[in-house]
Amino acid sequence: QDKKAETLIVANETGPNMLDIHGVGANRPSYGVAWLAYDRLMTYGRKKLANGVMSYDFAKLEPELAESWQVAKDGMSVTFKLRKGAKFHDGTPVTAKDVKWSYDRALAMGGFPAFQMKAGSLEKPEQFEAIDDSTFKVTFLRKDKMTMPDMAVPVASIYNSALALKNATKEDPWAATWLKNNTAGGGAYKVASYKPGQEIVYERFDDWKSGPLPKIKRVIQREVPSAGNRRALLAKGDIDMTYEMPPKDFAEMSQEKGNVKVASVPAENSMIYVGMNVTKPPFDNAKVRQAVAYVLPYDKMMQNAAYGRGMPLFGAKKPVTGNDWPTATPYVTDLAKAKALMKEAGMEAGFETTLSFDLGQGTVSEPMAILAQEALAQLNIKVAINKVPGANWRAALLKKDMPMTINRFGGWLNYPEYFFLWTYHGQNAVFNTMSYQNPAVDKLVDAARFEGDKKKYAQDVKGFIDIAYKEVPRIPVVQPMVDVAMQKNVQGYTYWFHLQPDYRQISKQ
Amino acid sequence: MLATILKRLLGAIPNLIGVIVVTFLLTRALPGDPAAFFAGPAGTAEAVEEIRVKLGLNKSLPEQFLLYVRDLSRGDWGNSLATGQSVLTELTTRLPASLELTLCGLVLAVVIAIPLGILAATRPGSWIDHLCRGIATAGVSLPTFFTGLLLAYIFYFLLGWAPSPLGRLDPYLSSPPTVTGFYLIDSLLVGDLDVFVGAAKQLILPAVTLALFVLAPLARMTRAAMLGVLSADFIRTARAAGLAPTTVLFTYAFRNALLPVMTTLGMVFSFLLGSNVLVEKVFAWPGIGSFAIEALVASDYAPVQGFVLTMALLYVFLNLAIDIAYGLVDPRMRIDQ
Amino acid sequence: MSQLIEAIDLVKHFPVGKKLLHAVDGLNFHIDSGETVGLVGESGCGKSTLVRLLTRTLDITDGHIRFHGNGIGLIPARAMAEHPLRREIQMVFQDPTDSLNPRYTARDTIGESARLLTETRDANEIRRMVEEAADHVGLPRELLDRYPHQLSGGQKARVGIARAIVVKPRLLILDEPTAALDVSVQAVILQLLDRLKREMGMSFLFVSHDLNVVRLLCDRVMVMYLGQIVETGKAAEVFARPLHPYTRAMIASLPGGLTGGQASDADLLIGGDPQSPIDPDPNRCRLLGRCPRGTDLCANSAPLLQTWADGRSAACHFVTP
Amino acid sequence: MTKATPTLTLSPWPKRWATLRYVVAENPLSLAAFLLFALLVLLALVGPWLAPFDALASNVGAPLSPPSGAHWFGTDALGRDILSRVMVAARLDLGIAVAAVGLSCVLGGLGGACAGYFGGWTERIVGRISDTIMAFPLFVLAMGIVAALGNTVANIVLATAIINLPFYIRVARAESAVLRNAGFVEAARLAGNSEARLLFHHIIPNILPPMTVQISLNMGWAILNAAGLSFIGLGVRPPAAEWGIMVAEGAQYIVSGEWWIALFPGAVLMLAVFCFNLLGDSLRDLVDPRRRT
Amino acid sequence: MSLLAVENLSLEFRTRSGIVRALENVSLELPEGGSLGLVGESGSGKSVLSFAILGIQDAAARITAGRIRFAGQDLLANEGRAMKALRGRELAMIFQNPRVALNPIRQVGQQIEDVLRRHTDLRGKTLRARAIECLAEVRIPDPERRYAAYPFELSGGMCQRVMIAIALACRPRLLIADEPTTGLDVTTQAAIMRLIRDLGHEKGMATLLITHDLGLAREFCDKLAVMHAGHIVETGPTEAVFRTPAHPYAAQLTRATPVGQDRLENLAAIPGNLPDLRRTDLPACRFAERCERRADDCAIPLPRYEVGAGHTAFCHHPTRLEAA
Ligand SMILES: Nc1ncnc2c1ncn2[C@@H]1O[C@H](COP(=O)(O)OP(=O)(O)OP(=O)(O)O)[C@@H](O)[C@H]1O
Ligand SMILES: Nc1ncnc2c1ncn2[C@@H]1O[C@H](COP(=O)(O)OP(=O)(O)OP(=O)(O)O)[C@@H](O)[C@H]1O
Ligand SMILES: [Mg+2]
Ligand SMILES: [Mg+2]
Repeated sequence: QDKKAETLIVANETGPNMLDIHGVGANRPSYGVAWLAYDRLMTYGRKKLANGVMSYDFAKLEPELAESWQVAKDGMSVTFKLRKGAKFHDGTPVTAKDVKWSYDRALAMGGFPAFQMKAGSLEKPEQFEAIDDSTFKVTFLRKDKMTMPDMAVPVASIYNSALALKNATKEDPWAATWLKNNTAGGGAYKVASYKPGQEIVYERFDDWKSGPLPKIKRVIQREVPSAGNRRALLAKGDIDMTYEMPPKDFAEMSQEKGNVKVASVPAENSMIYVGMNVTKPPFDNAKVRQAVAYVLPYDKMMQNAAYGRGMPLFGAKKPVTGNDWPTATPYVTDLAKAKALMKEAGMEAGFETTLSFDLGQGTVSEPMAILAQEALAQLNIKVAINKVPGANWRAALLKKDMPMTINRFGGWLNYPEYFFLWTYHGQNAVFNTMSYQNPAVDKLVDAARFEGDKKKYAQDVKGFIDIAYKEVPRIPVVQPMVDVAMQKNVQGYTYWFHLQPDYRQISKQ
Repeated sequence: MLATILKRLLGAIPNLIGVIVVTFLLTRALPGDPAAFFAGPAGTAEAVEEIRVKLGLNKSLPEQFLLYVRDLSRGDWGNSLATGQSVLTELTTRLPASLELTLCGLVLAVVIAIPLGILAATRPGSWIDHLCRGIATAGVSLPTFFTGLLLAYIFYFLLGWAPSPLGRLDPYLSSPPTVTGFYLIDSLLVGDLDVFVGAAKQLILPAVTLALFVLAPLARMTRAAMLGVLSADFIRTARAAGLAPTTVLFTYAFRNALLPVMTTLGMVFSFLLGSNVLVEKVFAWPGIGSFAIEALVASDYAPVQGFVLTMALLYVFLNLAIDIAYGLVDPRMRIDQ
Repeated sequence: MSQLIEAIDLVKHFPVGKKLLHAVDGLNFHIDSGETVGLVGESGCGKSTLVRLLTRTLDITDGHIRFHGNGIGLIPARAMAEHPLRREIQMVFQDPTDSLNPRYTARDTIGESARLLTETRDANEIRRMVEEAADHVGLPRELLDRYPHQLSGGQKARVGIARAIVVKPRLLILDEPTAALDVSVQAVILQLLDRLKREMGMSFLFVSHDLNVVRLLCDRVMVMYLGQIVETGKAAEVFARPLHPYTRAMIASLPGGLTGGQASDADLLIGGDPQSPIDPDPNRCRLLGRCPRGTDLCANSAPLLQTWADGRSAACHFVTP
Repeated sequence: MTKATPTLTLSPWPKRWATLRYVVAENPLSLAAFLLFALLVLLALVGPWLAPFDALASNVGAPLSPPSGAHWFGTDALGRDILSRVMVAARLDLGIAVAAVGLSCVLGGLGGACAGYFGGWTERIVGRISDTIMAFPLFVLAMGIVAALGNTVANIVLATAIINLPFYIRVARAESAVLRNAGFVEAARLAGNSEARLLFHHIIPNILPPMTVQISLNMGWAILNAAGLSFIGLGVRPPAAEWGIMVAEGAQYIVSGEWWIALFPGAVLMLAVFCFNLLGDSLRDLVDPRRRT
Repeated sequence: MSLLAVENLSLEFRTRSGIVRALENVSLELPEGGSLGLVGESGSGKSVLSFAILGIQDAAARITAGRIRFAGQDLLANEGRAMKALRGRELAMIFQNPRVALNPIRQVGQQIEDVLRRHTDLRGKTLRARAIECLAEVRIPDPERRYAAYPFELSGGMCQRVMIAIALACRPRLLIADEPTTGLDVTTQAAIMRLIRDLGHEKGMATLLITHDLGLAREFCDKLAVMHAGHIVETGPTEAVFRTPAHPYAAQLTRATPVGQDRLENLAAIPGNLPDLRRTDLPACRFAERCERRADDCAIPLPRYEVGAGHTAFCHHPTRLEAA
């Protein structure tokens, strides 16, 4: 009985594909491994949301491995004091050398970790300095409000450099191969067993010093791809927790009077949208895009695709303020307006196009696509629907040749300019699925990034949002929910921006 | 004997080469781009191009093929993109799960289908005959994934008879030390009955799902073969010699009917191996089938190639085994003749 | 009489693994125009193989076949279908059911032969030919539009014969044409063949197990044993006074003998099984081991086929005319 | 005396009607199968006109409504009438099955017949092709083809045809290897038939009956195959109605209690496959003379 | 007393397409140690009759009337239990086409042992020794080696000998041979027939020889029974039936056989085919429709016509009448 109370069984659609978040091709669930098996210098605070769900607090940084830190007077560096007695799982004490090695590694591995570091202006190894065993200093390149928060994200995990180096080779100085299947961390949980594609088992690290000792001693996280089965498992009490279910299931489970409860939080900085590639005529014509924005059946999409699980991003009554994000567009379903716009664009006769979406997101995107297809037919736009298998989605996006897409995007760092940098900026990143380019937007986004003044900042934000919503290369539809379903006796769930579960706060009654 | 086996294996090489070439071409035609995958969510076009060069994907197809074959011959089956793991280790750790499931399904099917077929053949045209045919055909008429989901829903969710479809073992039990990789066998080897029972329980639903699907061909073949044999002249001889009906039915008729049934068995087995990909997906079974599906949908070359190659090798060995078994039963087919 | 077809040192070997099966091993014989020759011999002695060589559906290993003086032995079997001589050699098969395409009506079957082997393309002309042939073999015209399974054994046999004779071949080969027929119809078919032989002036090569039938139908017989001819001669003479031990054993084995009554001399019977036709020893009599008279001589030299003045020949060391 | 009929005589139609009647009378299941088959064909022909609703039109007012007088089979998540979708899908499903099976039957039959009849290198090449295909896990091969070429209906047909190929090759090869030695082939050769003519006029028409059996069995399999592809997301594109995809989509609603979404298409799919399988069995009885008394 | 007596046996097959009256009112007698030839064209019911005697007829067959007595016992009594006990021990049968009549995947020695094990108490070494003895009895050279042979390794004649060995293993009193030599060479055929005859004489075994080769029957049997369409139309001592056939069918059958004829023209053919035994309007004489001597009275039940001592025919218009 005790054993059951201290064991948490979680079933998910997919599990981590490796244990190293710096690894090439690490998937989302592997962020969860980094979060649990490794510590960071700092972590975010926690707060209770209006609906009673705990959430991380973006505004507050709290100590984790670092006991304290001091930002220099000029604001151009920070010095961390490491926690005394903090140990890695193998018993080696954590030193500033490990921290430096870890940060260097994040940069050196290239790809995603390096990119994430750069988002916080952490770009050069020279910035990181181990002063002594317990003192670590980071020099800033520029004043960037994202620098400090960026050191609390999973990528900035601290590795046991001695252990890792023992398993490094000449060709592989960062022990990338070994760390794929092994951890060298000091986080609250040790990885007890890892079978890729099957399960990962965590065991509590009883010597953990960076926070209150977790209640749950053992976590078994299995992969159960079938959502239906997961719901059944939860309903039967065979698992304690699951996420990534179709919104319909969450909607129903939250209504049911059973042993299951659902915790929901609107995903920060995130939206599901219909994008139109502005390089593909006739979507190069803003009128056509607006027509599409006026014809989409928003309410139906909300009801029949998202099952009400999310915040509508359409039909705003008030103008954009620039203070909150994501914010709704003024568009509503208005066929007459749409037709008029099409006429103005000279496209009354309609055209043919293809609407693509990621099969992995099919539960929501497919009904949306079908509803969109039906609605667009009213404008004589014949839409063919193209499902792209999950793993090909990235490649498909990269090619930038899909005329119309349904997609979702969320940014870790909860700033609108961060979102826009990815999605509207002329640097044309992958997630600028519309290939949208507008120097005015670029200027405003760049300005907002390093803007210190609150008011000016809000003006910049309002500026680029207004342009984006008027030109409407992407039509925001809904800000999705992050839902987790669990047994009623599971307490302490916290929402994190990386969306992975944090078992450290969880307990069973 | 050994020489003939060797010869048979050599004879399979052109097929394997064919399989390798076709798989190679097929995987290269997959729409995904591993370079884009590696580049991660933030990869820029330049970064992707860089990775492409690093992976050798910018080389011409024939060059890539030669490299692939060279690696293969060195025992390097490549790494999976999605899991980052070596394909060979993945396959070897997952293969026992698939084989255990498939064999259980097959044994189950055989245990049901063959008596059913014999029964039907001894009373052709009777209601038993029709019933057997009806049941068997119904089984093969449902898509396996649907049968699986339905069984899980009924027997697990509604009735609570079956254990949770959570993979090979209840989460509270720990897997036995790996010897064969078959939980049923490994648990017995260490004398852990709890694990044995647990593993057996987990096997029931997926095995039944698989068995249902191949009941029909087996029962049908058994019936037809038995009917054919029972009307053969030598059965009349046996009956005229006054042999006991059971002797006639089993020693004489069934052993002869076994020959076509064995051929079907081989086909069914390879069929099962192929179609359990769906069942594995439904029951969260950590086998090579579910692995292959993920990989294929993810355009993950190496695992797909590795999987297909494994299956082809299995197929070759399976056929060899059947030929040898055939020789054991039928002196006319002795392999060294 | 002139020689219609002639075989010279005709050889056919089948590869069996690394060895050779000597199915037909150096045959020399001829069939004259208008002559009916019977070919008898044990099962597996190469009768059907010889027939297939003569009909040119099987490539020969060695030797020659002359048809009216034209060498036809070298025409590849696959090319024979288009050869002008194709129509000259026709054949009636053993099993009337097996030899009819189940999806062809009798008319189709007979007509196909007529159409492909003659220059005629005129449907009416072919129709006439088919009906004429049917009349010849006594097949009622109303049966022409039936499928094989709608015909009785005797009727099927008639269709098979009609197909062969519709092109008026000069040599008709019959491979056990009555073996699959019931006694009750066998007689009719035999009489039909006898009549055709007289009316149409064809040469017959008649292969049979049944010595009684050969005796009644044939002018001359050839006896084969393990790929070789061991005895030939006028039918009446051979049956009256067989020379070769094998022929004698065969005749002695006939139930009721040739003339009815009790079997003849039991001493002449031979037992055992024939030797293997695979790579036989060329210097050894092939009957050795079964022959009541076998001696050392037979083990060391194979007897040659000797011919005597009265047209009889035999291959045995101990036979004198 | 000898009753040596070749194992595969196909008697012409008049007689076959009688046998058909006999087979049907002997086996009540066969009768059901024949009736069902007729119904399916009818559905495929006129289904779209008979359907009470537009199969593609969403009705968000009534999503997930259980079977009722208006919607006999209920509606799906977008309020589309499942009965209509099931009816309309018949054409696509049967179309896929017929096209796939037809393609593999023609190619496999021809290849197999040549292999069996000519033997030699033809047989070796065809045999190799067939063995190589067989060495693949077939469903995965189909997946691979569709994944590589794109999930259009044409590619699904192609993939299904390819994985069915070995079965036809096998049947055709075995049958024509037997027929090659049949008396009537030899007789036809003497009647002046060239090799090609022999193949097309004498061999192939006579291997059709056993092929028919295979066709019928494979039709069911083809439908299942398409369904399996749908399950992993490689099936026909939405919003087209197809049984397999409807089952696959409906599967996620089973646990939450909306059983009708998967059940009805599943039941129809099963009936169709069931029907083809039974039909195959009956045809086998019809074709196999041993079963004829 | 006769060893085997079939009395007024009628048998029919129930098929979907109607009832096949395969045997009607068939009576036969075979004395101890005697030999009876059963002749008739294909489909006349010879095999069905022999199967009925052994009780191995098809499941669709029903015996509707008559009795089969063997050594005084009624074989059909108690649902044929008596027959089951005797089958293979007292009654044995060999078949046409010996190659396919033996289990292809069992060593021939074992097949003999199966029978011996079933009917005797022999086990182990003695069983094997006896099996080898059986092979030797049928003059198979080198029986120890042949014990382990499979049928496909033996020639047709050898297979037939093995069949005979199986049949004779338990020293039956009656051997039924259903066309034992069809498909064999004349020389082999003669050897097999002599073997059967000699063993029959040696062991005092009665033989029922089924054949459509009248020559064979004439040479090997003391008595002859001629069957046509499920009827026995004539029985009698062999020579009597051959010399003075009374039933027109028997007469035509003897004349259709080339044995002993010297001119083709003398061969007679029997017109028409066997009637369809499913017909409900079969005339009493099933030969009537093919018979040139047919008259109106052929439709009424047949008289038994005693041609001579033990020579009987069933016909309204026997040929003998006119000759007399
Ligand atoms: N295609 C072949 N390949 C190999 N061996 C063959 C082939 N055809 C015939 N033989 C062998 O050649 C020999 C002669 O066969 P053939 O059919 O000519 O005999 P047959 O005298 O016609 O016999 P039967 O009287 O049984 O018809 C046999 O041993 C047979 O096995
Ligand atoms: N199982 C059966 N069902 C229906 N009819 C049958 C069955 N077995 C035999 N018959 C019929 O019984 C009749 C006698 O058959 P049987 O086999 O005894 O003939 P036969 O004299 O032995 O002929 P053959 O010389 O060809 O062996 C035939 O008309 C046959 O069609
Ligand atoms: Mg022959
Ligand atoms: Mg018979």
